Amino acid sequence: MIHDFTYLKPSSLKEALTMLEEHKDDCKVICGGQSLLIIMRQGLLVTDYLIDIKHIKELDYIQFDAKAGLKIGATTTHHTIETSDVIKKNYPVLVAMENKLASIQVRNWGTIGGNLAHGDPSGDPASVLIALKANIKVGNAKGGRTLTLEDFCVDFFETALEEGEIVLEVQVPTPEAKTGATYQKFNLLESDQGMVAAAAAVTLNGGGKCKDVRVVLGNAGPKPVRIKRVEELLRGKGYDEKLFAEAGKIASEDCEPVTDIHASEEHRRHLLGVLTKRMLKQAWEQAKG
Amino acid sequence: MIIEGKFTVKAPIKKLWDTLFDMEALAACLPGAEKIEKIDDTTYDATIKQKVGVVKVKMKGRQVLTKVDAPTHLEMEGEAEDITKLGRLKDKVTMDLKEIGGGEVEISYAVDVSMGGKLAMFGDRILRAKSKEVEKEFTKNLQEKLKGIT
Amino acid sequence: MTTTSLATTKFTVINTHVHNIDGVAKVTGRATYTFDVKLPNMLYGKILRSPHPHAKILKIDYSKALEFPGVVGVVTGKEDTLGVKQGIWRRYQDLCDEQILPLDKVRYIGEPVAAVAALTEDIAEQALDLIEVDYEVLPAVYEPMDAIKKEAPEIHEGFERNINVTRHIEWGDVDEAFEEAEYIREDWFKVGGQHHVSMETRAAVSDYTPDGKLTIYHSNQSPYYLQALMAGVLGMREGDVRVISHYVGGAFGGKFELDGAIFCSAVLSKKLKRPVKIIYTREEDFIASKRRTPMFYYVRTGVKKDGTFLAREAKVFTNGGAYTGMGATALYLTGFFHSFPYRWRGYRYDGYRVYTNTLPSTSMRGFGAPQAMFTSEQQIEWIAADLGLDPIEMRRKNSHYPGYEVPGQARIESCGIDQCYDEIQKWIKEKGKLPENRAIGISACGFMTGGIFNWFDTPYAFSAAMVTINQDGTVELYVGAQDMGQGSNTTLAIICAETLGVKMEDIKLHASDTDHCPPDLGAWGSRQTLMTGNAVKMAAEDAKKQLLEFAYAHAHIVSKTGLNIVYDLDIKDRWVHNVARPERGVDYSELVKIALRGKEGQKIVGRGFYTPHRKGMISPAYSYMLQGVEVEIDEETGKIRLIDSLTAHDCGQPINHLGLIGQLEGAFSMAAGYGYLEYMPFEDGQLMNPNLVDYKMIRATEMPPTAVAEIDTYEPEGPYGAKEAGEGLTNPTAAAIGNAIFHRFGVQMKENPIRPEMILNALKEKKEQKKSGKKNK
Amino acid sequence: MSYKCPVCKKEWKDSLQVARHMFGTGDKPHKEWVDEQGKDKGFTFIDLMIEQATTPGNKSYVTLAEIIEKAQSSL
Amino acid sequence: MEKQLLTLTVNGQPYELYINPKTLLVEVIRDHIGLTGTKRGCSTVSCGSCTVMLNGMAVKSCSILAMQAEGAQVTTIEGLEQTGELAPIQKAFIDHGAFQCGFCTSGMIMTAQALLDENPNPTEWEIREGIEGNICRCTGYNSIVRAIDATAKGNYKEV
Repeated sequence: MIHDFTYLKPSSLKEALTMLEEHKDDCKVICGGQSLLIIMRQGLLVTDYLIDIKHIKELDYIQFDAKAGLKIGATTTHHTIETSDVIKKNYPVLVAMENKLASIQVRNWGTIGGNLAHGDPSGDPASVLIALKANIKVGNAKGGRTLTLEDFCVDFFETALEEGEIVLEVQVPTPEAKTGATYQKFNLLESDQGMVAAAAAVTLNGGGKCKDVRVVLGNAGPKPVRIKRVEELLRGKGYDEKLFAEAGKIASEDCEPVTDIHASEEHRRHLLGVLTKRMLKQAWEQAKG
Repeated sequence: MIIEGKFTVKAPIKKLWDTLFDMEALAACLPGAEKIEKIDDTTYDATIKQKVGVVKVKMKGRQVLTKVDAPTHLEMEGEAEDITKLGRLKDKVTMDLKEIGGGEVEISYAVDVSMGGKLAMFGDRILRAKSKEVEKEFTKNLQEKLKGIT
Repeated sequence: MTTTSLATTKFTVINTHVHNIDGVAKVTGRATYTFDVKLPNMLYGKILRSPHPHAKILKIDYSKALEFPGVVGVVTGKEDTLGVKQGIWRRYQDLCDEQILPLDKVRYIGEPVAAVAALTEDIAEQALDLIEVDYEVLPAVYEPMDAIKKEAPEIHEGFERNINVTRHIEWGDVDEAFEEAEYIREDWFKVGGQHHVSMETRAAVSDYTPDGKLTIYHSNQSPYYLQALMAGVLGMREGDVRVISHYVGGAFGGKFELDGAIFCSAVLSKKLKRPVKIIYTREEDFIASKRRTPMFYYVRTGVKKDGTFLAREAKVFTNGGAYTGMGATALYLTGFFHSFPYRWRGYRYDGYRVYTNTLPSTSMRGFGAPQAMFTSEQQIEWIAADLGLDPIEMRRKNSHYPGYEVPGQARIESCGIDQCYDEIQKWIKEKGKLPENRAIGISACGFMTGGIFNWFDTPYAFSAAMVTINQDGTVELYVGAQDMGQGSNTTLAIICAETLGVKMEDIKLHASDTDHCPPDLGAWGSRQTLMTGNAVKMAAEDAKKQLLEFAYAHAHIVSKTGLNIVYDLDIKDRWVHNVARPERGVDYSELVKIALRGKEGQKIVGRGFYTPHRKGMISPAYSYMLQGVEVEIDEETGKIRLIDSLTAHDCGQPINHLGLIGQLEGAFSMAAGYGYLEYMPFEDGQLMNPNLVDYKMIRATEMPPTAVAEIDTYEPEGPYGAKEAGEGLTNPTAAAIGNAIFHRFGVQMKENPIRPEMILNALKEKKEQKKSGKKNK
Repeated sequence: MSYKCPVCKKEWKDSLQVARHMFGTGDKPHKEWVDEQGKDKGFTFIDLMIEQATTPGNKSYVTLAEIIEKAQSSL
Repeated sequence: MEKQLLTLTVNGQPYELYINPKTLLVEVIRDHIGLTGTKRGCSTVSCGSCTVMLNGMAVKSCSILAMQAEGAQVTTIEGLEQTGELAPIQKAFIDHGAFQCGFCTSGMIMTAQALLDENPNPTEWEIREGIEGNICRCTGYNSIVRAIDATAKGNYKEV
């Protein structure tokens, strides 16, 4: 049963932030809110005010500029992202990820800002975006701040958002030349939530050696887990399948998954290793072109 | 569900044991503990508040010591219920203290928790992960506390 | 193959492309389910459920709930239902062990404890929190192998070691046959539960009026059962209870017992004299309905080196959960179908249904057979591999054949299993060499066409039908059968139209209302096509005969050659004609008018009924099938993907073509889910995934092509030669998937659902064994 | 010859069938009768049943059938 | 709790309702407006029985607050029939036997219609992915896929 609340529908971003300022800890922001409503229905969340920002047009945009990179407004829906031509062209991994995020109905209604603010470690966008070195812009009535998405994700369902703050924009830098990025989750049903997931982004230098790399694991801990040991291992190295296998081993050691009914911790570690190996290999091949 | 773990604390074992039984001190160390009240020698009532993301849980319950071998071993059992009826949990705790040299004591614990109600579904995964965090913070606080005492 | 001239008769309606007669209602949203029923002055009910797996109820105080604004009434076991017990095995009062509102004790998490009726659902739900229940928590036990231990808590008084029901089947000299065996293999299996997950959760609207009549809208499989059972528990006459279940949002074996929704709404309505509606949430539907019975299966099989089957012995412990329900039947049938479709010189089955503090286990599509086939068909595959024999040929040489008698149990009339083997062999051959990560698994099975056992102790015929004809030629067909989505209404209308010689659009079918339809045991055990179908055929023939008697009055259709006019006249496609001279005839609706005048205005009424006689102990007929499934398995992750499938299926004469295909495909999806997805984990008696996020089911993207090779046989007992289709197909798939994994990796999966982690663990174990084996050498 | 169930007097041709009937019925009178027979031999109804359930073969039925055969004369 | 004003259009018919803001869209459609063709099977965005079109997009109405649909154009299964004629997708469902119990059918058809509106020529895999958010316990989906495919091919267009 959902507890009673007052529904507020600010007509502009400014009004939204004023409302947030006014109601502070008595309110909760909804921006799509399909996951939020599940929690509310369980009676796990009680709030006096629900501030709906989904319809705020100011935050519904996709901008791309080769220099400044990609900017996605917080209220942009998943389906808008997966069908955006500039994203298809410049960030195919985002399209692939969004495409498998959930069913079409959920992608039609859910927003990128809502997803990230929910802080579910099994959510798909965060891992991929961290691999792509994304930043996130948040703000309140007093102003805005930008932080890395990695720092934004704090814990199970917890983000760095402070009271009165909302997500405004996701910023993804333009990938360097010779960059490949991949993402895959392990599940038994297409487009289901992943038991675990891995994202990899590999950038090669002129000599075909690894210039930069990121490996980020989803549902592998209380927040997306970046495997820095793998990144160190690969930097400066050439294509080598043994190396990918080694990277997989490291990933399965460095992640912090937990047991639940779907898989044991041990199985999750194993899968994360396999996915890391596969994603690195694919990303590398993509980077080679 | 069984949550197991161990951590080390630098303190004399006797002192550590006493601190663990000093409810005020213990409450100060245990993250989210609002109140621990001694009912009799083996019975304690506790209220603990925890927050996971948007979900806030306030558990109220009673723990009963079932076996105490000072200063190395203790067992207790208890039940708690969320005050807004989100769920219940039952637990059985075994704790062992062992001197491992260098003035350090290793505390190992095993908690067998079963949850009911909404918490069971939502809580399983999170409780496990959260326990690690709670353990970390508890160790830190305990260490601080012990410094003050010794 | 047994064929008679009838099977080759060209039908005008049967097995043609006939649309579902409920189609327009269902694709336009017009079909109203119990879920949609709204009556004037209706209240909404909610059920307070036990949070404990096993506890004594010391006290229930609901005074605060009653004071809550909007609450109209509360019922409890102690004050309102007084411990009345219910169960569907009416003949055996011992097994009617379930108090829907308990007097003294709860036995599983989710068991109803009290119910509230209020102005809105929301108020009722809030009021639940205000009911205070004092429990004395008792020790609980969740697994059958623990529950039979001496020290286990007693769940029901007088059931020592928690053994609820035992069933034994034996024929031949089993021990002697084992002695003759040249190869014996024994295995233990753990077969999982499965939830029905009908898309419409359990729901009921009860309307008790001050004149002492009760009308219940309830989605179920047998309105007659529900009418009789509700009358029994409420102390009313059957005739004063009316059950209506026009559209049922899926049932699959899970909706023919009393459930909390129907019982609590009726008790509330009786107390408050207002309509009360109760809809289960999805979570309630998971934790407080019933499920497919989980089983521990021990199987010992003895064969000759050439693959001749000699002896089999099975010992089974089922996790019965807290109450009996239909579980006792599942216990018998699993033992019976465990022998299928093979001939055993000696066969022995000992089945024990054990009470545990989990939700009750009951019937679900396949009724014990999916569990049996998962164990049997895998073990047979392993035996073939152990002996180096072709698994299909080994199966073939031991299979049933038309005329075979399962000793003391059943006589097989039609049986097309032999042709099924041919079809699958052809399919496998055409596939050629598969990619390395794929393998094919097969599984055979057979299934019943309706049950003979009368555990319900009804004095009525098992099925009945009535046909009346209106003056314009339209036909009213009354049946007590229940369409829960499987399309039986369409099938029965087809049989009626074909028999009477009219068109589909002439038939108006009336079902699902006990006030207007004859009693019928309803939809379970694949019984309606054969049993109700026979009744419909008989009723239509009766009506037709009455009509044709009046055809004599019409000179131009009477043969001058002196043919017996009643029997040599026929109606096809609305044309009443002489069989020998089909062009001579009269329009059917004209004949109807003649008949009405001839009968002084009395309507033509045809009656039909059916109860199987002298057909053994189980069923009047058996269907057979063999399924092949091509499976892709990722060696590193254990992920399973179904690539392709073929089912060779002998269901006698198909009646409802579209419905048949739908049933076969639908059964496949449910069976595949049972094989590798649908999982019911419990922790301390609590189901850990009572929602559709965590309970995984096959979706459109997981479904492989499902080709069907129809094997035509003629079942003499069935209407037009028809027998079961659609339920039996839930049986083979889990084993076929297991067998594919066996062929791919050589590992034996003895537990289902076969989850990726289990495959990887088995592979790991195998590698370790190999290693240590090498070292030892 | 035929064999009678010592409790409800139903008849079967085969004493094994009577044993199966006794296990299958399993109500109080049937249980008590078996328990009575087992008193000095050290078994109970439930012991026999669990043994039948957990070990291959048909030992418990045979044991019970023999007892039933012996009891026939006094029925 | 104070009720709030909601205005929205359902199947072309404008409505003004005062509702408790926690009311879900599916509850407004079923209980307030009385269009019971839209079903509800899970309440966890899993099964798709409650799918309706909101401004032309398929959404699951069990997990959207009615207030979030303020000002929107909602189409339910009842809105598909035009002047007493079944929509092509509805005819195709009947002709292919693409339903059994019918409980998921409204949601399935709305999802299928939205899919075809966006992608008139889907491949078989695109159809499967498109209806992946809808659970059907009865049919095993293949007949549904065939029905959608046949509709896309124009087999059920009005002449």
